[in-house]
Amino acid sequence: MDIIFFKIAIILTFVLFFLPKQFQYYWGLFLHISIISISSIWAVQSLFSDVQSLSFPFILFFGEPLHIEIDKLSAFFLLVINFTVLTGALYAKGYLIPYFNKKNKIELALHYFSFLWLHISMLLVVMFRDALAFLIIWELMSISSFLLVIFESEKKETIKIGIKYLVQMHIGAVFIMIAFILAFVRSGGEFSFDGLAVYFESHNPFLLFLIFFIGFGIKAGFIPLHSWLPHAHPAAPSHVSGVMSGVMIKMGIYGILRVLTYIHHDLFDIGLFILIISLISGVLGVSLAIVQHDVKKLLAYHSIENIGIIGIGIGLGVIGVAKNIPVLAVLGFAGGILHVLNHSLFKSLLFYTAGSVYRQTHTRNIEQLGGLIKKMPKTALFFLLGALAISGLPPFNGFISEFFIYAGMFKSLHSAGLYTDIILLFSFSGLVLIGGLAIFCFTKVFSIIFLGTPRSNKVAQATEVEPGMIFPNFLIGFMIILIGFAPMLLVKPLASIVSIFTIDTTPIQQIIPTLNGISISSGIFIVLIGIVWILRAWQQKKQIIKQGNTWGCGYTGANPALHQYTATSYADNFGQLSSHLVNIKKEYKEFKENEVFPKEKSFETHSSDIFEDYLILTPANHFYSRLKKMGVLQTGKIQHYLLYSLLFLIVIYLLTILNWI
Amino acid sequence: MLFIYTITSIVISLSILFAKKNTLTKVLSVVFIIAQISLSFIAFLRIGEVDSLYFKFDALGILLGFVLSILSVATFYHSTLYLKRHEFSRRQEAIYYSSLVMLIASMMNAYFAENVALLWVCIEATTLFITILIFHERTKEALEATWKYLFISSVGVAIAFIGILFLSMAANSTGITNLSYENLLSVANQMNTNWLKVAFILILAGYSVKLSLFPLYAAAIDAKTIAPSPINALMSTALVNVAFVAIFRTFIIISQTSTMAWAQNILIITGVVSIFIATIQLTRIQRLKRMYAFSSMKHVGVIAIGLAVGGLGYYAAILHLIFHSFVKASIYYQVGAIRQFFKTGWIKDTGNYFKLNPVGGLALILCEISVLSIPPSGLFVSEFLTFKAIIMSGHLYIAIFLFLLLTVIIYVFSKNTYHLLFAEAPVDIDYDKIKTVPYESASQFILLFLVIYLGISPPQFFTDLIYAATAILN
Amino acid sequence: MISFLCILITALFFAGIISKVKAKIGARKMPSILQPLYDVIRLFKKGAIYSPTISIIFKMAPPIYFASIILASFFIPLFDEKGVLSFDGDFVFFAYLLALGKFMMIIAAMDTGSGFEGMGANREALYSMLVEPAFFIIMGSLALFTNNTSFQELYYNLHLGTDLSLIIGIASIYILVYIAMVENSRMPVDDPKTHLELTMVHEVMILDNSGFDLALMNIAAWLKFAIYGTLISNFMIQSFWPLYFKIIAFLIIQASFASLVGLLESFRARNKMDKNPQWIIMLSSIAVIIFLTTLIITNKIILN
Amino acid sequence: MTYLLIILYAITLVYFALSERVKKFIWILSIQGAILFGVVLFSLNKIELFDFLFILLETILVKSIVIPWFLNKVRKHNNLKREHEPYVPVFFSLIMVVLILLISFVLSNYLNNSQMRAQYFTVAIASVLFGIYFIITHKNIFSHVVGYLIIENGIFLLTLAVGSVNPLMVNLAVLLDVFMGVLVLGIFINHIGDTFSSVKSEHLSKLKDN
Repeated sequence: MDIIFFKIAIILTFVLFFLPKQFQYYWGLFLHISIISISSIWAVQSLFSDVQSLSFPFILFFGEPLHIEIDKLSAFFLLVINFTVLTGALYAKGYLIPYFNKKNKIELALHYFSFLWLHISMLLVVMFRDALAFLIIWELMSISSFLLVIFESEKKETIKIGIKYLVQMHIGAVFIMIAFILAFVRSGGEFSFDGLAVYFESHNPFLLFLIFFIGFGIKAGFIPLHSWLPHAHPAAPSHVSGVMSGVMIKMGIYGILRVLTYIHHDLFDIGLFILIISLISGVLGVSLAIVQHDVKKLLAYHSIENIGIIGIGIGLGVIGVAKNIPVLAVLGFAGGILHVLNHSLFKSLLFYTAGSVYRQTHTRNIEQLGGLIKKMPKTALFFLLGALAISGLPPFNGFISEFFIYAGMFKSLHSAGLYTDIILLFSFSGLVLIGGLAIFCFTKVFSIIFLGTPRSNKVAQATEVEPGMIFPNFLIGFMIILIGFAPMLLVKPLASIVSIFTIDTTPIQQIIPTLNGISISSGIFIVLIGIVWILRAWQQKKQIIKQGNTWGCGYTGANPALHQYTATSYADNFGQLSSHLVNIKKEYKEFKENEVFPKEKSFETHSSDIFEDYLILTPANHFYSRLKKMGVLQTGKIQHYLLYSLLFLIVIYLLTILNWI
Repeated sequence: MLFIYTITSIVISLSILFAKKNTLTKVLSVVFIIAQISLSFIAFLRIGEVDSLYFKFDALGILLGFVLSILSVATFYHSTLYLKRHEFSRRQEAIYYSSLVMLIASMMNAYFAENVALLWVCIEATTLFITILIFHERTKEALEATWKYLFISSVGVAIAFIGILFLSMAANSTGITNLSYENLLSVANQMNTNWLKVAFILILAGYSVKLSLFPLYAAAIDAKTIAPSPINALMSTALVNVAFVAIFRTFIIISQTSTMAWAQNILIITGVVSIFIATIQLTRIQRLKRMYAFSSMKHVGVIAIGLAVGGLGYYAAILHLIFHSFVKASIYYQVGAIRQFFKTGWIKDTGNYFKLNPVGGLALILCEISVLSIPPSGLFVSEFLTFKAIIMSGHLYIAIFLFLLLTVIIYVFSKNTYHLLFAEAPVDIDYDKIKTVPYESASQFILLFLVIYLGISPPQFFTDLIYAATAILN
Repeated sequence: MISFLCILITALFFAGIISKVKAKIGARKMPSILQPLYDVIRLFKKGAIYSPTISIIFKMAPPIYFASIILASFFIPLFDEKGVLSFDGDFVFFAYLLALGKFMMIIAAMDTGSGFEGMGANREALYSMLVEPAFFIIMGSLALFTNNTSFQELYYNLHLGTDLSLIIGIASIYILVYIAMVENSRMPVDDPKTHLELTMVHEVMILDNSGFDLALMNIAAWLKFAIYGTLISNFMIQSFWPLYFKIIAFLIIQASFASLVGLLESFRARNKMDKNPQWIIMLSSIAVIIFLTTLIITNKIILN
Repeated sequence: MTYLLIILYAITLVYFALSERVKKFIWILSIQGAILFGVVLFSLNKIELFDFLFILLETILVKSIVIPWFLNKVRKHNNLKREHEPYVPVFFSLIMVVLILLISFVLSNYLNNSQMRAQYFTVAIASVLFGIYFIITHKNIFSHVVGYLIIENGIFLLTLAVGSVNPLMVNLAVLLDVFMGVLVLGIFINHIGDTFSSVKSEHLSKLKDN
């Protein structure tokens, strides 16, 4: 029954193009909410019932009815998608106000339309099993997100980035397609995900999984497949980047998980592969994030890092299954999957707040910001919340998922074999390192944007955004804190999801007391803070509170902004450590000896992504220029045109004579 | 039936040629369109019957006939727009319409022609009329384009004629004098394979000029750069289909013999080479229409490969042919609207089309997505099936090579299309001269949604027709 | 509960002992052992000065930092007395809690908008980030050794019987000492007694704190020392000893730890700033050796 | 008798390769027309009279009189004297002609069959190939037309070689002839001559990718 409404909602999206500007947003929101409510009902039904999966026919597809199937995994992703898209849609209203007059009716309609279709296609991606339908909807997702990315089409750069994005997405889709076809040809199962099972039973899964991994990994942004991500996220409007980084890249994770559900042997090397790639992505992602000056680019690199964390969880889970260590399997998968949810929460929160900053100051370069907490207190606090959460600090949700993974690793250390132990050693040291670097990065970005004194006059006219743009942050913040304080709520659903990958899910019951311990400790923590704060207030009430300038070594001449720390200088000592990874280029002139009255000097640093440079750009450009050199056939001379045919005939003649064809 | 149709169309075209009033021209065109559509319906109802001696209503013909009818409606509409935008003398307009009618009529004949020689004659006729239409704008460039096209296609047709000679020779050796496909098919396996090989290769090479397939693709590309956009729309769709019919029918004959494998290899070679050449040329194109011309070349290459690998490929090839017709036609209609904003066809002189003409821009985006065979376009489905067939037939490396090329094509297309859509507009647009209305783009939306619909859930009769067309092959 | 009290008590005298030892070695007149305590009490009586550039963050930070340290000390067991709070993997929580405190400290320092404090803050951030792995690897090896994941259980089941396991104990103590030094930004990494802001790490961060906030900071610093001291002492105290003996041992160990810090501070010179990172990473590599040793003990690597 | 004609035809091809003057092209074309007339006269007398006469007339009128005359008119109109330096030197073209004749011999052996008359076939193929070669090696579109007409004659000969049993083919070949002769020559050469004031194909290569 409700499927009818779902279909109707999908059809009604086309109405957008005929509506006048001012109604379009509300129409879009209405459709979003109706789709969300319908699909969430399905998800909840599937997730909290003990049936394996819901399944009902959706449309006629090549004569046969195309079923949509919602098992636990799909249900989980449905909920994540819906929540993030809801907040995104709410946030969009405020964010798009400045564009309302710049853009004409059709452009706006196209934007809302694409946003709706991004939502719909993501939902269907996790619900389709038929391979062809999956590919189609997968590409639809790429197209709609592409149209969203190029929203600010006035900028030449945006279009360039959009095209880069489109091409890379297409390459990913091609890999997935090849994988499906190969599985189909080699095994002759049905042409769908379920058909993969037939292949994997009889063949060594690694090769096919590798192809799938590349295909989905491009979407997910694993290093070195990530090079679209740091460009597309900054280019897109913030509600879009929030949704893209929050959930769209998770579709890659979904794909990988979905494929994993059909593999039941030779899992170890697959797990190891995922783990290694994920560790690299995590560490390099965050290292590259530290040296960025563009806040949204920085956040984009953090998405890569978090994808890495998710991957670590999944990889460990797979290894656990392979080595038959239930605790590692269960907690690994649980941690990874939970981190999908968590990352979608705090990453979208960070993007929304960063977007608000951008809307008020018209710059994404953090070197020009500073002291915004006085202008935009609410935004600042929500950004801080997001920063704490993404750094995996208690008592917020990021900590919980990382804790799952840690717990899995430490609990299984003793029972695991030698090689697994060494793998675990690297994993948890890597995870710790990632956490530390994340803290380093977010202390930097938060304090440079919001604290200290303004670094340019862009900050001066900034004001707090309207409540409409704050409200979604409240929703997300609530979720973040809820998960942080009451993680045990998630145990049951997580267990049911994990049961898809590993049969024995008892270990997750062991962790419940631990989670209770965490919540209690968090509670105590808050209480302690409260007590100390009250004491402090009580003490200061009796004392005189004076104001005095910041201590500047006694030098009080110039304004503090001058000798204030910048993002570059903050990142510098890390940059020195990892200069080869992030290759920072500095541009400046030395002072000469004879320079008595030095002229104005400037100092610039640029960092570039070595993977993008050497793995993607250089070969691509080389290939393209080669092709271009070859394109001289269209000379415009009749003689040449005829010559081709003559040569063709002669060549064929010879080949035939020589029996080569 | 076709005899009557042909006579009517000749009469109509002549009377348009000498008509004094525009209204009469309009009325006559409407009459012709009605005749056209009714013919395709009659053909559908009388499927499989032989008609006026040399013709036969077979599935492929019917499908392409329907495509042509749909396109001819749109083409007439856009021709009126095109002629409105430029000031031409009444005489020129009359010539335009009458030769358009004759072009459509001769193509329709070609679809149903059941005799090798007759088909050849029809194709020769299309050359004549399309030449007149290409020359319509009477500029230096038009003259050049026309000359090249005429000359090359005459040579091509001549080569094809030699091929037909060999075919007839092969037939004669089995005692057949009437060159109807029926007969040829019946004696196919007795024919001398060497003769068949030569015949096939020559027919392929000859008709490739119409199919805009390697080797004789080049002249058509230059012609499409100049021809009026509605004519482009027919030239790179219906005319391609004509040549496809010719080659397909020959291929069917071959398929009954031991030469099959050889012919398939030839087709694969031509297909891959065509796609490769299209790609390398696309990296250099600077005019909008050339880009689309080369993209047709790429699509025809895919079709050829689909035909070559067989199995699922046959179905995919015909599906691809039909979808490509709709998509490419709608693109050229849109190009007609674009041309009035920008003085020249050079991409660098265009820009910001999406702001200048939002609805058209939307249509163009949809066109671009569809022609790049990205979902939801039906072309994705057909291309996907083709690749499936390629890989199933064991040519994985060809598939990968093609994927590489297609990626490049996507890059080039996006680069140029989005330059046209979003780059800052050239200064010299005189807005008062532009008469564009949103519902001009309606035809494109209809065609493209038709492609999407047929791609996602094709109706029964449609698939049945395609299967019927390819039935003899497997 | 006992453990918490012990930590609290020892913490009060820690700074005193350190400075006493240093003064002794420096042949200076030694202040009372309670001198730091007096300072703090005086601070509690004082008002505060705030820069106009600062925001709520600066005021929030010290309480949160203090609370995080207190809570951290709740997890620390003392021999078989478990801590106030204890659950599986609580050392992860412990570590991240300290990190949270540090996070707040750093952004508070940045909040003042002073170049020096920024410098200190970012050094602090880098060093504490680099030192984290060492701690986790040690805990990992203990978990591998004892098949437990909470402080309490770890120490309870830690029987350093064989000579190999003794190596583990010693090495762990060595590393924990240095981790404590880094965490409190003491000698080889940072010289608290320096007078040049450019070379400070921790001291410069709290330049603008005054009154109550500063007091909290100082107490937190002592607590941190005491916590690590407790962790160290747990390696030495054997569970079969009688309780009074344990407590005495504990106090002795804490005192000796404090005096050890004093000794280090007076004899060792501060590292060059840009040498600090690799020095800290050295700790992690030693920790890895411990891990491997543990693998040998648990017969996962068979050496013969 | 027919052998003699065939050999004569082959020799005309050699002359084409040899000559550089446009006037000479026209002459040779008309000679070819005459030869074809002879060939038809001697070989094609089995078919019924009407067709026979029609073809005879076509050859003698169209091939050897009308088209050459027309070409000549065009030549005067654009006062063409000599083919400006062709792409390849003459003696190379001569070698090519010989090669082409050899190839066509090989081909006719490869495809030998009782149905066809090998001697016609060889020369016909040679003529077609040479026509294409001729077009490729000349810059002047006037010469392109000549080359095309050579192909035409070759095809006509080919029809005689293979299609003797069904005159339909021959008639089609004739139709091709007339169509091309009238349309191409009649309309375009004049147009182009007027528009570009020369018939060098360099003027006709604006449409290209560069």
